[in-house]
Amino acid sequence: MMTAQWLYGLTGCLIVALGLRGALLHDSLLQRIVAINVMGAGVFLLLIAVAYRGPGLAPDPLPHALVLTGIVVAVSATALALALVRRLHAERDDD
Amino acid sequence: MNTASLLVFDALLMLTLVGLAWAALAGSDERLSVILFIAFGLVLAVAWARLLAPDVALAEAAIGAGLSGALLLSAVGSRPRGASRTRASSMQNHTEEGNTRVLQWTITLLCAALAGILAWALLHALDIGPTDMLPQAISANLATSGVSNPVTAVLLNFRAYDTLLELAVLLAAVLGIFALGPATPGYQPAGPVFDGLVRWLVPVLILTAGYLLWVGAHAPGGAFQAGAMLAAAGVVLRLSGRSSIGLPNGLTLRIVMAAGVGMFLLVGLTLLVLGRPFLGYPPAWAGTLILMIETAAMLSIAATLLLAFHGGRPKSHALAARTESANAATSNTCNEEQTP
Amino acid sequence: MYELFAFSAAGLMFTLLLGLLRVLRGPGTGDRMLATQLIGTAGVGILLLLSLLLDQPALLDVALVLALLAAVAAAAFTGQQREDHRD
Amino acid sequence: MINLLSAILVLAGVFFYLAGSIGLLRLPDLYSRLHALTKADNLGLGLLIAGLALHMQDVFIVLKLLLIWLAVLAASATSAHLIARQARRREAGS
Repeated sequence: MMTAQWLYGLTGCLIVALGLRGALLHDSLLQRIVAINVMGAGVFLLLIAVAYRGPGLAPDPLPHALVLTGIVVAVSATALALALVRRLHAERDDD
Repeated sequence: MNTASLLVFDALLMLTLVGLAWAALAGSDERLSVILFIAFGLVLAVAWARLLAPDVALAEAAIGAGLSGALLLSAVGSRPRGASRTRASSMQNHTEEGNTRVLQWTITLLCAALAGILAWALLHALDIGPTDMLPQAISANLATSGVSNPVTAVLLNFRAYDTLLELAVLLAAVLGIFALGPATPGYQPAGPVFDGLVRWLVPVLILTAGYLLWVGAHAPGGAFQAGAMLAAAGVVLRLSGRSSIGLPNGLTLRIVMAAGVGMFLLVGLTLLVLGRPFLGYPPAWAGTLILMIETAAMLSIAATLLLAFHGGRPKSHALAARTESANAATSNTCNEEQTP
Repeated sequence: MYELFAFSAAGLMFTLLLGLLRVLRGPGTGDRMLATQLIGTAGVGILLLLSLLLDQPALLDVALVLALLAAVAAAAFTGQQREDHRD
Repeated sequence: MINLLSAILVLAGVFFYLAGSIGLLRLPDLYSRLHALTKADNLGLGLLIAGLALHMQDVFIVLKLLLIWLAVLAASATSAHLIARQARRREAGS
């Protein structure tokens, strides 16, 4: 019943912490971007776990819609961040 | 239906997720991080499926595992090799190293504390129990929404504002990328085997996009997933070294990019003029209007994601041709000057 | 039958975990790619089993999308960016 | 009867998956891993799909299953070729 909700939610919490730690500690900008994406995935897991109502029951569609929006926004933010990193490296190479 | 027999599966899935998240961020090898992140996306799609979120699983499979991976991989590939930044930072003296270690432990502890707080909040939220007011409101009004998939109803009717703003965010991101410079160099022409892959994969991707757009009204699917599939088709074409990847040029491209936001605003403002609330569709028309908005949104999502993969402003063909001929002209004059 | 499918799904999840070990060990990009491909194929199998287990026909579409995008990822692994620099 | 057949097919599929992943871990070099894996996972998924198709009533769904299998087959054949070629090129280069 509630066990799956609980366990997946806890996994989400753990992944958020791992992602945040990586985003703060990595030297490489690219790995920081990966870390932020991992952190976002943890938040999504938390939301989807809360929406889960158990087997055979319809889950809450609202968090699903939020996460769907989140995935698309995350990919566009990632693309922008990668373009910024590329520009940054180009500027550094010029020096 | 009992879930006890799925418990082993659940445990393995969670172990894999946490292990992947940890491994993707553990080392300093960028390429390995990105590969592990792609695998993480694949496993996440399975997790969404397990938690009865097929809409999210579709988007994750297309975007999380596919497009983000291609984006990040192209960024790894274009980095100059042997960047010495990490080595320079590790060659600092001992006191700084000690400081770094203290900092690392502090951050690790703070992140662990954050996980604890989140877990406590989750426990609290689950203790209160699900307040089914919103889900009930959604299912009660589903009949008037024009679609029967509740997630699509939320995205394009009940919370259409969110989706409008999301499309605006996408547009803003791509404009930001344009502002940062021209597109990255393309790819080398692919060999015959890769070409064979392109020949069947691209049409199947486009067909699947159409299928997902159509099915989104009553089953998992919709504009985002369909747009991502279309973008994936373009990504494959670009990876195979083709110069024309189905993107239009100039004004047409701009229209396609803005189509999602534009169609949303057009529908919203027309309704406003007709005396209805902004984006408050009349139930009889809702299905048609949603399909119109979704089609436009799919096209601009595909164009936006594909342009993001370019990593910059695409050269318009006319401009590229002009620069090339100018270059040729200058090199000719140089040669002429050198020969005598 | 339900138990058997659940057991099979767990078995495929275990396969996926083994593939993950190969991704970590490498040593080359080729090995990692190969292992990622195994992870993808295992993911497709798990989705098909879950579709029956959880009575969610839509998961077949997810499996199809995953299979197609795994091909895109394979292409991204091997695509060789041109060397010519823009500036 | 159908249940038994389907159970055998599904279990055989899972067996091939496991064999493939163990081969991936234990075999000594890239080419032998490549060889073992492409056979194992394609066959594994094929048997699994055959086992599951026996439970499906709808012809459309069976066709979709077949399409999934074909997609995985084609993708894995292509990427196996690409991996081998890239590895060969690396060896030649180094």
